Amino acid sequence: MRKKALLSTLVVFMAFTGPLQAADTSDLWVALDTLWVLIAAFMVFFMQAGFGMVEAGLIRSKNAGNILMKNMMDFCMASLGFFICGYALMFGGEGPFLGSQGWLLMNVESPVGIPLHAFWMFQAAFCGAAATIVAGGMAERMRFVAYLMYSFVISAVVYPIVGHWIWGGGWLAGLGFYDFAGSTVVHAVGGFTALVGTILLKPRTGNFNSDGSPNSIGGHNMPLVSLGVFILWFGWFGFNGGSALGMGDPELVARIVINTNLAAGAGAIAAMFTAWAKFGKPDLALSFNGALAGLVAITAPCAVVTPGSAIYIGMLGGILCVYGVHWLDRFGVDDPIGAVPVHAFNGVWGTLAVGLFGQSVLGSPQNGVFYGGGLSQLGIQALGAVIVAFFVMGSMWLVFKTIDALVGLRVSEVEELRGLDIGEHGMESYSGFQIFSTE
Amino acid sequence: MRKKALLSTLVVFMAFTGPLQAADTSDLWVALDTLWVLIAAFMVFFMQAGFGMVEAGLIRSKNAGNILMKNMMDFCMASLGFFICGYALMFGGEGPFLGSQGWLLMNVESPVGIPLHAFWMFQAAFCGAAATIVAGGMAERMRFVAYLMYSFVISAVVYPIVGHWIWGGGWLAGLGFYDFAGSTVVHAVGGFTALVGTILLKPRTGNFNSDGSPNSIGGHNMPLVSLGVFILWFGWFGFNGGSALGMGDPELVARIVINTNLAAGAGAIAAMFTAWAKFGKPDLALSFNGALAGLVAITAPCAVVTPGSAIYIGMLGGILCVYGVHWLDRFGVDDPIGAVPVHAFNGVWGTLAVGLFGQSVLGSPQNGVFYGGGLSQLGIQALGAVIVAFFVMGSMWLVFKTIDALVGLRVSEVEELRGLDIGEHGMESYSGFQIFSTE
Amino acid sequence: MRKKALLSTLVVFMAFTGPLQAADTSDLWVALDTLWVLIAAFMVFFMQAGFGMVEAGLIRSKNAGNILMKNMMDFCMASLGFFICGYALMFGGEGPFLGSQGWLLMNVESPVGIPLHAFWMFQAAFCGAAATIVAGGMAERMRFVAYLMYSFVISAVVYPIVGHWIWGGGWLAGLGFYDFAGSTVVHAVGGFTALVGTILLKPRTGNFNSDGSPNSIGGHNMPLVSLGVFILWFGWFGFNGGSALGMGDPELVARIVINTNLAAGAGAIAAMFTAWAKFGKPDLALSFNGALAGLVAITAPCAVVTPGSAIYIGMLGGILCVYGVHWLDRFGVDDPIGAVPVHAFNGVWGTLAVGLFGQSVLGSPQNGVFYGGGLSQLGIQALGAVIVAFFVMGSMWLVFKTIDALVGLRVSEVEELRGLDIGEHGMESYSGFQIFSTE
Amino acid sequence: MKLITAIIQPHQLPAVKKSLYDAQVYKITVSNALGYGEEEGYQQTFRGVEREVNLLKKVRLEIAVNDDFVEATVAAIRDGARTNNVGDGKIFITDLQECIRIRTGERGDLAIG
Amino acid sequence: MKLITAIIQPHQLPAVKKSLYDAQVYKITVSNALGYGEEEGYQQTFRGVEREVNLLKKVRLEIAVNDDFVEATVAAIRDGARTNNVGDGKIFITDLQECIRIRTGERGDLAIG
Amino acid sequence: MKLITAIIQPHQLPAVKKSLYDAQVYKITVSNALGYGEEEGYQQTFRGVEREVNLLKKVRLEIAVNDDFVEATVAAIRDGARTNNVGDGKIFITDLQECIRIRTGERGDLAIG
Ligand SMILES: Nc1ncnc2c1ncn2[C@@H]1O[C@H](COP(=O)(O)OP(=O)(O)O)[C@@H](O)[C@H]1O
Ligand SMILES: Nc1ncnc2c1ncn2[C@@H]1O[C@H](COP(=O)(O)OP(=O)(O)O)[C@@H](O)[C@H]1O
Ligand SMILES: Nc1ncnc2c1ncn2[C@@H]1O[C@H](COP(=O)(O)OP(=O)(O)O)[C@@H](O)[C@H]1O
Repeated sequence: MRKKALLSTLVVFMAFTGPLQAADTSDLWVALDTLWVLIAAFMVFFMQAGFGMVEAGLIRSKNAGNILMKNMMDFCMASLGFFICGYALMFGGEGPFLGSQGWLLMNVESPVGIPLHAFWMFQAAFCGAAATIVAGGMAERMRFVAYLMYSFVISAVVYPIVGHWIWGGGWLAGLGFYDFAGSTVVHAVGGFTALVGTILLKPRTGNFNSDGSPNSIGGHNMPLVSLGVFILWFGWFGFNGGSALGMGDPELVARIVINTNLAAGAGAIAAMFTAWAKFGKPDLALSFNGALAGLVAITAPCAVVTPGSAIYIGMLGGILCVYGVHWLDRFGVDDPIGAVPVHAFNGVWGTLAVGLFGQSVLGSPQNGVFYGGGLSQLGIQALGAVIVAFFVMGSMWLVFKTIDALVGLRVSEVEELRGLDIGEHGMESYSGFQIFSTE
Repeated sequence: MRKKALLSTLVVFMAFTGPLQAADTSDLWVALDTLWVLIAAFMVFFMQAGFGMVEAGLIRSKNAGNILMKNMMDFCMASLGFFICGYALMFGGEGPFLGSQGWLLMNVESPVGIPLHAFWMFQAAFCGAAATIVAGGMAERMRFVAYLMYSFVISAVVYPIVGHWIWGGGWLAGLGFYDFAGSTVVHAVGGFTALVGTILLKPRTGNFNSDGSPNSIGGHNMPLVSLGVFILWFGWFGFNGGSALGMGDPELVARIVINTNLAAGAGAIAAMFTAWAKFGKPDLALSFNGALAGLVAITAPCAVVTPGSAIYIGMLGGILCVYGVHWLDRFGVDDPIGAVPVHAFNGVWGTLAVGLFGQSVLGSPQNGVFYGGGLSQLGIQALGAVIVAFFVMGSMWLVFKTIDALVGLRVSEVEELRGLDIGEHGMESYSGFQIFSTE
Repeated sequence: MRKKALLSTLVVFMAFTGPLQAADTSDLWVALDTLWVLIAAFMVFFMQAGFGMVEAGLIRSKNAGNILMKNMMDFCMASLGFFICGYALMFGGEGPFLGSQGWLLMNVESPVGIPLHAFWMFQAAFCGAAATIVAGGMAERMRFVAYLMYSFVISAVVYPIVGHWIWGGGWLAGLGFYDFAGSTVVHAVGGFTALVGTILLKPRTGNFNSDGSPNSIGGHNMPLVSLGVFILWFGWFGFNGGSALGMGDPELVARIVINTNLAAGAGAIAAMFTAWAKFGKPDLALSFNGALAGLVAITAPCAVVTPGSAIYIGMLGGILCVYGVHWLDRFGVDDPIGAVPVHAFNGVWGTLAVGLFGQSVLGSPQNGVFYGGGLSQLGIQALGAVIVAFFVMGSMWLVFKTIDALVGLRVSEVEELRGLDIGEHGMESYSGFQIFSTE
Repeated sequence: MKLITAIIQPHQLPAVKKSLYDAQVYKITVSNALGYGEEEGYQQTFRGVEREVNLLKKVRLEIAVNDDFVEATVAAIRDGARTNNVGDGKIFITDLQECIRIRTGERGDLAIG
Repeated sequence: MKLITAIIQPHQLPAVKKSLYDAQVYKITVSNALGYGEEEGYQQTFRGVEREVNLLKKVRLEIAVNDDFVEATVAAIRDGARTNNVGDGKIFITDLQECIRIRTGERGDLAIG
Repeated sequence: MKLITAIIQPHQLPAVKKSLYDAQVYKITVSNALGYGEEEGYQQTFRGVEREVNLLKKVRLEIAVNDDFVEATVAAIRDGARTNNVGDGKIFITDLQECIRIRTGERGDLAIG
């Protein structure tokens, strides 16, 4: 309050002076922008709970505690990792590939109009999201200690590097690659890591029959999944809206928000009807994933498209997600919660969507294909997405291989049968509840 | 950030000039008001999760997934429906009965001091709330496809029409009918729809004994219910507080918030003691419903009553809720989660409370009965509530009858016995958990 | 909107005048500060759900409904109690021991730059937190009616008195005791109350073997625990950040937020490794508690330490928590969810941390030991913590004894075996789910 | 003495309890089970993958009775459980050699009731 | 060989396990059940509607033993399970004609232990 | 007729179902149980307190068969359930005196299938 009081008096005093006056309103802008970015950061942080609920709900109860623990600890790891070196690599200077100042957040200025610590918090929450996406894809069989190592590496090194290229003034930014809130930076990074991870880990025992046809291992708790999706959707308003890094342009933030909401709704509806048509029933897991798919898809273009376009982008995202789940099953890739279709495939789709629906009047570097901008922006977007995908898969393949050599990636089959909760943590998630496990 | 920087420079420049200066602070007001309304919209959106948890938790596990799916999809339907035509009907012009511009949000100006898209988001979240209230009242037996149809109609047509009358400059607004945040517009609309719906659907098999005495079908997951109530209570701060549509009057917003909180607390306590006295035990479901009842009751008058009055309003709401649940059982109406007592009965009660406790110094059109305003405001409130109730029940009766004719409202008895999760979605909400169902 | 419009015109008018101009920007500051404090209050309120989920998840299913009911009702009781007399005792004047005006919030001015009702809401949410901490420590055996009485007394009297000493201008404030957001005021009060309560209640039947060695009674629902921890962590950003009571100093708020986050992460990681080393497995419950421990520890010093220090404070908090749980088991104290180690022990630790890591340049009354400030601040912090601990334990011992005499603190053994849900509320939390209870 | 074990449809349990009560059979033990028989199961789809579910929820009753009660008990169970649809279930009767009431130590016919 | 089936109070299970252990009965199968007997149930209220709950939680033990172990086992169960309150439960003994150890294929007395 | 009760490892259930199907045993009742035997349990730690868990999850099968089916059924169960590890489980065979199909009232051999 001291500070506050001081300010008010300041105000009264300044009332008689021009320039300072201005200083006063710019103080207000800083305070207002900081408030919005911080609140957005809290909402993005809260998404961590959403990821945890979705992931735990879609797997079997015997592994629920393990994934919740991974989900909790990867955010903790990300907090430290992004504090120690992640931030420096991502935002510590304009080098094309890496930043290099601001280790431990020391000797570095905020690159934007809000305090460094507020900016860090917002970015750290993003980093945590990228890390936790992977837990689901590698669920029900990955060793806990291996996961801890992975989560530190991705949040301290891999994610920041990609982030630097696109948001830290790196080479992709230089090319005019546009990813407003992270379809590529966050979701493609997480999604493709999940892809290479789940391939390296091999499918869960019993997830595919000898003839290669998939077995459905049902999620053990759909209310958790539904709750998680709502938490994620809620958090996404901060994820996208907060990426405006301020309230300087209310129209912009409002447009981002409506686009985010419409894409999510359209994604869920499209996924539901696609699943309904394909499999005969409106599937919960797929419809819920559809909402997330729409959200991932709108993340890159949310600022530079019209609500109408947002609906198309979301719809296609939802459909893509259903087919994606199906393709992976077909190819014998076991992604228990659909991390790859939702985050990898739609991360790419959202990135490309900028090149299709983006409008320069709304802030896109160039008009998209459908607005007479021709293919140039689309090309840049495709280039960026592809290179990031390969960089991530390559580097993470290396990381996972190393971890495998050091401590082993996968739990023993006995442990897998009995469940990772017992094997890794010596406890049950529902001790006292009787659980009928026929898998 | 570009925009932001631009602003700051603007500031410095304007410092030497009067009028522009003013422009600058009014920009700040717009930004601040937009921020608050958007955050409030996120909180109202999040209430959707609260409704889902409460509804799922209070019914049987075999139908939990189905209601969570309905709850998710009705918001998606509402998002599209309210975008396509709902908004236009509600806010597209001053006609007494209907608005008529702004289809797809095109060619329409924001009616308030914040961007159109922000205003839409806030209103759309309200629309979704009205739609989802009904899911609970018709739970455990309504066909999913029928629910999808219903949810589109209510959010695209019925809700917007009532909304127009009261908030869109329609005839009730003209009469001086006062509903600050939607006791009537949102809750009575949802609640009375649930009433006519549950009557048309008939009770769940086994919910009443041959002698007409009620059977208690226990909720399968009380932690979800408790979580849901907290989420709703949390969201309600945005629901009521955000209805100020800005922070222009901090005193007003603060009063709304304290009233909202006290009414909820008083409602829960009153419901608990009423149930305790009536049935011998402090019942969880009723006490939790009591909190919601208090919240619904304070929604209309929250801005224009004192905290003291808020406590009375909430208390009566809580008591009314307990008796309401009891009456419905008595009359053989099967409302599995208490949607009618909470939203319909208390929606009316809250609307009337404006005519009893409202104070013109606080912004009420006239003083209420207890403040020497006589019966006139109360009369207007009663008139509005009654007409809305009849309009809603009539129109929704028609809608449900039509849907019934088209696809059928109710699932088969076999499906009901086995559960809608299996019947409608071919899955179980707790696959792997063993559930002992003796009903 | 009326008010809002009025303001804008005001603006235009004032544009030509100096002093009023100032008034105008100070209006903006008030509005902005109020917005932040209100949002923070909502987040702190939401922590109530977090406490509920953590407490319910860590105990047995047969008592889950009972604790959720306690958790819900204690906030309702706190709302009324803090409205009726709590606020007056805490903030109603500068007396050394008690405030004495503002009963029912009447005839009292807001002590800060935001509306009284907004300030009350924020403080009331804190009061509720202090009250609900205790539910967990006394879980699975305390009578519901006794709990209701207790919760009214603590929130109407005991908490406000301590609060007055430290935040209401009482004698501890006078000594220069510094507790920014409530390590002592909220957490130590709740934690030590839980300690004396659980000692008076005696352990749960079967929690200790005849030889005094502890039995582990497993938590019945770990997903709830994980969700609860995330909700608490989320809410804590408001808890600590909102204690700045405004956005007047964005740097300050940003620093608080990053410190809060880093301490939580460090706490969880430290607790995990400690448990891993001590017990051979990374224990979920302890790691999650570790995050909470870090949050409690950083609550007092969050504003006046560097992020680096926050990490140390959080780490030590996490370690202290693991040992604390162990010590209590050793001494035969049965604290089912770890309320004492998390809130009491770490409340004290956080309070002392101000005297170790605090920096006057950041706003601490004096530099801490590690910044050349010597022992004086540490001494004051220790004195305050000790006196508060004894005052709380003494007064609450009296309160519990009285309640015990009046209605009895503990349920009958039969009721305990069958579960409090059935005994106290005549229901089951998971009616329909089959539960295997071998305790 | 005989031990009667019956597998019935869960939703018939209330009816069976009632008819047993009318037949003066007051003591039963109930547990839940999954049944696999003629009754056809249903398609389950999870994330687009289909699974034939044919283990259907059933309720299992155990009733120890004196020989002269056997037929009455069987009849009562059938009355309560029969819906004339495939899946109604089965009744199994095995010989019960001894029955002991834990509380009193009584044995045989005395302990049954 | 005999198959001993006992219905006991859930909270007595630890005690029964111990007394069986002391009686050198090391192998048991446990399942849960709901019991309906003399022991009176309790009132349940949900949203103000009352329901008499008389299906009480029980634990069900199955123990296959050689004939010479029967009495010892029964005694051990009674020791562990008895609280002298209505609801303590019952012990049922049926004749076990054959017992096969899946792992080895051993039969009869060999397979029991 | 015989009543065959088998205790198997949960994760072997699908295999057992298959081998029973191949042996033309189409009707079974499944329930879950906790088993206590030679198979050693595992350490559980909750908040730093250790507990030896030796009640392991098992699945319990009940199959009523005609005498001439007994051996085939036993063999099928063993085929499906055997992993040659301690904990594979047991098969118990008791005499089934009567079997009644609730739906039709058929008795004996007719009712089994
Ligand atoms: N031979 C058997 N052994 C064990 N359980 C059986 C047997 N026959 C039937 N059951 C149980 O009875 C239930 C109903 O049997 P089913 O064949 O589906 O209908 P119905 O008894 O009317 O012919 C099955 O789900 C199974 O649980
Ligand atoms: N004849 C019976 N058949 C099946 N189960 C029985 C029978 N008699 C008792 N039980 C089981 O034993 C439990 C305890 O029996 P109860 O009559 O309540 O107490 P007690 O055995 O002390 O008389 C019952 O809940 C029921 O599960
Ligand atoms: N004598 C018995 N009575 C009841 N159940 C038994 C008996 N022996 C074994 N079981 C059941 O069979 C399961 C496996 O037995 P166990 O001794 O662990 O392995 P194995 O049968 O391979 O020797 C046990 O967990 C228990 O459920």
